[in-house]
Amino acid sequence: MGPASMIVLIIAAIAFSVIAILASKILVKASHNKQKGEPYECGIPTQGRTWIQFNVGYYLFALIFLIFDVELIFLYPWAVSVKAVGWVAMVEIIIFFFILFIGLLYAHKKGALKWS
Amino acid sequence: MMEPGLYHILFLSTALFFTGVYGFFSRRNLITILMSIELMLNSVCLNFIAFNKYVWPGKLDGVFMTLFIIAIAAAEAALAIAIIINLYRSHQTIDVSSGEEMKY
Amino acid sequence: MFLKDYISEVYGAVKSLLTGMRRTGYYFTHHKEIITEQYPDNRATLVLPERFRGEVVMPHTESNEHRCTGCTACELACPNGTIKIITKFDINADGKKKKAIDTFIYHLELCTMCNLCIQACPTDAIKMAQSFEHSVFDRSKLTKVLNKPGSKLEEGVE
Amino acid sequence: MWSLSNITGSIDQWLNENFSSAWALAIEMVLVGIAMITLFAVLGLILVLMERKVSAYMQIRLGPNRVGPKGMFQTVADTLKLLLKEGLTPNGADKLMFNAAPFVAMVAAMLLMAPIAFAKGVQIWDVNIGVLYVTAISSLSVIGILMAGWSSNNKYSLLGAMRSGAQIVSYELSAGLALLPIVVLTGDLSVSEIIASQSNGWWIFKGHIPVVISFVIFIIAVTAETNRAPFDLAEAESELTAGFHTEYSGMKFALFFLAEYVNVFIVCAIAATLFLGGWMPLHIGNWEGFNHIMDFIPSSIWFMAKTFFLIFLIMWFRWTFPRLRVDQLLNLEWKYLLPISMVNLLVVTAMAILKWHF
Amino acid sequence: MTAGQEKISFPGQVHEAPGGGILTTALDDVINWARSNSLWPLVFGTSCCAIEMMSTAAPKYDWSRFGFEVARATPRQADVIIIAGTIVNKMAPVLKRLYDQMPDPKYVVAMGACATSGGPFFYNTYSVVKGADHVIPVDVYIAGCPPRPEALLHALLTLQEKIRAGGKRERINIDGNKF
Amino acid sequence: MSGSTIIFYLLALITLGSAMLAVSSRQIFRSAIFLLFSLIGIAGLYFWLQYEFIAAVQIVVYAGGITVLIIFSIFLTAKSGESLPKQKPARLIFSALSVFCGAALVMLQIAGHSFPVFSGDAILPTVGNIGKQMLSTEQGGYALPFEVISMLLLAAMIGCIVIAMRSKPLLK
Amino acid sequence: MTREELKTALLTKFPDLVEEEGGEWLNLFSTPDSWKQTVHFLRTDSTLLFDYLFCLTCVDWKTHLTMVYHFTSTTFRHILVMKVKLDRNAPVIETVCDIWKTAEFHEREVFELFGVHFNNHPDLRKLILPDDWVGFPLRKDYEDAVNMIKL
Amino acid sequence: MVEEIGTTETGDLIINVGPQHPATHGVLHLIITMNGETIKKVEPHLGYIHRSIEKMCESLTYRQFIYVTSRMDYLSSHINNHGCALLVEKAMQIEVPARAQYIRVLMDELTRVASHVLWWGALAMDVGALTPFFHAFREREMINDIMEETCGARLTMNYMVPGGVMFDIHPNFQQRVKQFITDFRSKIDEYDELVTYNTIFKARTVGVGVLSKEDAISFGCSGPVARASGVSCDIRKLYPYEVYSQVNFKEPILTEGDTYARYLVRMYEMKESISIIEQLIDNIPEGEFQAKTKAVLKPPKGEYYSRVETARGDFGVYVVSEGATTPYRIKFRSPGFSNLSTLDQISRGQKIGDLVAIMGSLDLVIPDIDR
Ligand code: SF4
Ligand code: SF4
Ligand code: SF4
Repeated sequence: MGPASMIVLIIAAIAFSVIAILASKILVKASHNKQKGEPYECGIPTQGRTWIQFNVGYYLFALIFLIFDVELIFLYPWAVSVKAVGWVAMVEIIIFFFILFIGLLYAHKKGALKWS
Repeated sequence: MMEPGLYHILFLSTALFFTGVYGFFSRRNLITILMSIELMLNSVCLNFIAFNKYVWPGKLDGVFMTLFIIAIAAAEAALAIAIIINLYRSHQTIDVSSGEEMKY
Repeated sequence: MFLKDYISEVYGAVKSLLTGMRRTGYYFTHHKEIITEQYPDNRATLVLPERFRGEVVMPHTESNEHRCTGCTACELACPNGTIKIITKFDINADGKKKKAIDTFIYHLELCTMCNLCIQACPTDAIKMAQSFEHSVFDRSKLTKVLNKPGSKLEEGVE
Repeated sequence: MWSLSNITGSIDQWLNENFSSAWALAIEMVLVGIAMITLFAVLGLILVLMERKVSAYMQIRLGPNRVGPKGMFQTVADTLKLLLKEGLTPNGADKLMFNAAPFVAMVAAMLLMAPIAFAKGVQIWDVNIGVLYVTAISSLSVIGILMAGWSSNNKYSLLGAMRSGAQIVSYELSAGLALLPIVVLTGDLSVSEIIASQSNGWWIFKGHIPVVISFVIFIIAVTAETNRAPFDLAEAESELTAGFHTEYSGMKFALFFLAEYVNVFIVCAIAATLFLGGWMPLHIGNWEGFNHIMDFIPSSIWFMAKTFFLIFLIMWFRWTFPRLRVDQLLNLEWKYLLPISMVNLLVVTAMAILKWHF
Repeated sequence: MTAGQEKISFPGQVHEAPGGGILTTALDDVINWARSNSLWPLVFGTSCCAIEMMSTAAPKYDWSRFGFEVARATPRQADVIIIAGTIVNKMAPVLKRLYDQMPDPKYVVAMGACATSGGPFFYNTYSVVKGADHVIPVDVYIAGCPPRPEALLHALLTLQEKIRAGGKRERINIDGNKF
Repeated sequence: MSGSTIIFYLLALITLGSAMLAVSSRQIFRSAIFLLFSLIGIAGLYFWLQYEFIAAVQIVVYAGGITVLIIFSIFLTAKSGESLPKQKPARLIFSALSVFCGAALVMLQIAGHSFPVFSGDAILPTVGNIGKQMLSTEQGGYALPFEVISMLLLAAMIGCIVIAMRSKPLLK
Repeated sequence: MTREELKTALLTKFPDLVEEEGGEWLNLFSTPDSWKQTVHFLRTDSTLLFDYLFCLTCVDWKTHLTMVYHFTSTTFRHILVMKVKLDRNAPVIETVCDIWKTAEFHEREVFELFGVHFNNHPDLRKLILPDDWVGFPLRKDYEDAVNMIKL
Repeated sequence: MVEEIGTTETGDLIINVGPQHPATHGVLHLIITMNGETIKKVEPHLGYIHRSIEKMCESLTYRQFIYVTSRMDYLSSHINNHGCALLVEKAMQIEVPARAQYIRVLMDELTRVASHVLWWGALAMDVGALTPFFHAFREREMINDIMEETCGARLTMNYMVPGGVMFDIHPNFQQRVKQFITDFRSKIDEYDELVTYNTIFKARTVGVGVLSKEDAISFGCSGPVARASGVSCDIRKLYPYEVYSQVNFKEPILTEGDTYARYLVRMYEMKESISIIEQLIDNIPEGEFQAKTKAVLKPPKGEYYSRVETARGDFGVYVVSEGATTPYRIKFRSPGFSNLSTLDQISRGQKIGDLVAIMGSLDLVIPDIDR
């Protein structure tokens, strides 16, 4: 059954979750106290706010990832038809990879791919 | 309600595009502006696909356009974010209004 | 040469990881290595070493006699006041007043099984038992009186 | 011969006889939905129990054996308990995101079910971009984690989410690159085609060393993508107490847990499909007799056996290896997996064009 | 007699099974079965007793047989705190906070002399809480210093009995030899 | 009205709705997530149009890549907890108005314009066809752009690295 | 160096040191004033090189407090015990944690348990006791009616 | 310059680890200032298990206070008790019978092995490998059984008394110890297979948390932590007590000073302890296991100090006696206290994942530190 199945699956997932959560909501009697809602931090009141501007040491990886991700999507059509097309495709992809490899090496040389 | 076709999609994409424009105008935060731009690009892609399906199914140019747009959009996003973060490091803010005085 | 190092590095890493997996795989397949003792089931057959210190008890003879003279040596020896001895004076056969224990209170919840009281006792009136299942809902249940009601001092114990 | 496909086929037939096609379709949809939900629940139960048993045996323990016969119902009890546990939301949290996150995780996991061929001809949707579809959807799961981690307003959660964000996106690459060789060899993306192409032997046998390499890389990559040890930095017990779901309790936590395990199942199913020939029985060259015997084993059994073998492999990793540090994790991806798989892909391409594989 | 009276006379705190009226229904039995059979402990060991708690988790006395092995590091997902070790005045608020942050239903086991009564540190110490039940309600106490792993298992089984009883004292039936 | 119609309108709703939320929400993290949903909605539309490949690409690049990147950059550059400063209502109204006019204009255009109806045999946008045309070097093939893209990516990557790793921030 | 050699060496260098008889090792009393250069000499002098401070504590003689330092040398392996009498009401002494890093924690401990104040200590905060704690528990006259149950 | 990547002026995150945290082996509380994943500052907060033992001991007699010390460093309780017993004997000039000395040393070494085995498992668990932890307990249980058979308790056996040991060894003792030795020899190789040579483990530990020799001395480190940094500080060698002067064993000294070195030192110590046990187990002399002592011990006025080498290092007991039945002032010099104080220094600039490994390699026992 075609794309409709996606709808079915989504509905199924959501229904499942909703039922489960509702059930527990109905069944459980919860006690309340004022510490309950506070963030857990090893039993110590947390210091400073969590949603501060926070430095993700590895965002550079995400940047490079994005580039390679795009490259990946171009590889799929290539991979499907490479057998049909033959050596031309091979050559093209070698060029393609070669160029990207330069990028990877460059990143490596500049130390973008390592921490400290 | 009639079967949705080219026109519906075009309307939708237009709406999407102008939502992006609205964000572009009304936001001052570079990242949100970037998001708006992404929205616009997407609406364009949608158009391409729609035309390709309903007007020129004989060719795949629409598809390729979309592909390349997406690729360029990704590259552009990556660069933009790199720049944004660099700006932030130098100015401690990414608000356009305060970013205006910096001349490259 | 770069490529060679690269490959040998990868090879060494994979090898070391495989050694580890072989070890765990061995245990996964050899169930005879399992050493689990299933406690509540083996309760009947469970033998604890006779020296194991589970709690302090005061053995009584069948004629309900114990050997405690109430000298309170154990109470003094106990590092954390687990033992409280309330002594009384009772008149023995030839009309002499004589010190004897009234109640021998033993706070199991305080006891640290350090064995000092046993060592201190001159008459071996108390000893360590192997029982360990002391779980209760109410901690007051853990305070015990060791001398049985109506028990007397055994003959010939000084 | 009994087989899952026959059952589904007959149901389909029966429906189409007794109802108008539209109704038949509707009912089928409902059936599929229910089937999927049950599959989810059952998978969750079985996999968790399996994990606990496997770990127990590797750790020379017995593992759950009290609740029900041989501890069968241990996970049932756990699930019920979680159902009966208060699911609280921290005050500081972003309520909307906090409650939406488990749904995202679940939906992503559920959507991945679509292209999986459980048995001969038993497949919800043979989407023509099958493999790519899986890659795409599985990249959605990171969003659920990021939402959860951010909205919990808890530092451990935030760190965990950040880590798994970087981790999942990085390893998507080598996962994608590692399954491309199969696509090259098959010349098609759809799952059914890929399986069909292995009727005369699984790719891992036909494809020589390069395919084996890509298989290994794929397993490593998916282990990382599903946040399993040794890549479980997102919920590194000893560092960030429970990672991104530190603040989740009760059923919401259970949903994350379930999604995680189902993801494991799915990636293993995909690996089994690509490299081990899905539901294809094991055929060896031209031993007719042997192959016939193999054919008598229902295809669903084959599929499940292969999948669970891979799952066991991943569990084996988990209970053997220490955890990597976050920078080492990324180094592994960028310095080793990615270049290797790129080169590997070229080799496979050459092989495919030269028709070296049988 | 009503459940209310029973609960008052019942030591420690027991969570009344939801919907549980005066009579324990079949539903309650199922609920209590589930709860009693999946007690996930919080990772909480302060001193020596913690080692014996680990030994209980270890292969020889393997508490995973009862499904206790899923030790959670965060109270949000834990069901039972095993107070393994001494609680000092500085730790008391932490313990209270952890307990408060656990979602219901939650249970507490006081392991060892220290958690039960201060044990070796009852006299002449200026910083030890004389029994964890001054801080949070305790369901089951174990004596011993440290209690041997079997003793801890026994305590957990006792707790299971208590949960199965669903707060009905007359339904509890504990003796060392019968399980 | 058939199922597919319903689905279309559903998807359109999701896309537009979350897009609007994305540009209007003052919680920057939330608007990122809403943006993501709107992008996924578009991917859904592609599915609906049976351009599965494009849909998948859309999800991979946007959901998998760009959104994650955006979220990271949010953590890096913004106090993700507090909401963005309110804008002057004047600016909001102005932009809303202009946008509305623009949208109306374009829509009228579209409504007025009538597109040629295609006649002839269609090429299915299967991955195979796409691939073939992408790799074909003769007339109408996209081999050259394909390589150019790789150059573009290279340039982008080097650019990213250069900018991001510039050890001292620009113009201090 | 043997005990005798140490004694002669130190007493000649610092006449104001007073030896205390008995004890396993050489016990020398110093004064808060000359304390700093004494220990500095101990650490730096090439024949002494007391580079290892393995015990730092304080004793409360109800009349005064006595700081007790156990030094040893990882090169010569000789051991020396230095003591300083402090006024019980205002006990103040120079810190040594710039010479022996381990002293930082030990001094913080002594600070909160005995109330000895160490000059120039990087951060002299409570280490073990709760921050709102009052009193110096290890002093002999410390009483805590609430927590301490006397046996 | 890589530090600049994504570094922003206000990127710091202050995070509590502990008191209740799987990595802190008890109730240590660390306040960590991080920048992204990189640690800028670690601030230990103690006292969550401060049981005022020193105050308490001032009101316990010289017989009684020994048992409390087994609650301090509960992983080497025997050795703690041993130190206290030594002190009382030194004060009272009690001559310990040879048999008692042999038994004591045997018990010490068994305790050391048990402690190191547990540490091995715990460290492996900290770096994320869960199985070794359980395998470690298998060996630990063997030792516990031996202990229980002789001493009557598994963990806090109050076995050492002034003038000897509380009971004579159990008849099975020697044979079971030999059995254990043979088993353990084979198990140690498994440890290597599982952890020591594992690349991931090496990557996690080599070069992490380096402690220089100068710092090790200046911080007063002792035990394996100091030895891994090249400081020779084994009390058993420097100031031999009991029969240590008669057995021959090596003191492993490495110079790297990183986490892996600390790991190797302990692994090596286990082997050494086993060899010590082997040398002693067969020739335990006959005779008394406990010297005759007065019922009430009153050490003469003076100050006494005794040092022993616990599994964690140099454990010292400093007693000021006024000639009464109870010590006037008692101070326990615990190795962990000094070792902990290095934590901040050696974990700066590392990742948070490393911190866990470092703490595991320091092998802290918090009650020992807080006392
Ligand atoms: S065993 Fe120790 S604590 Fe228990 S009563 Fe005897 S002396 Fe007291
Ligand atoms: S038990 Fe022994 S020591 Fe204690 S009072 Fe009785 S006789 Fe004396
Ligand atoms: S009860 Fe005993 S063993 Fe347990 S924590 Fe207290 S002192 Fe330690």
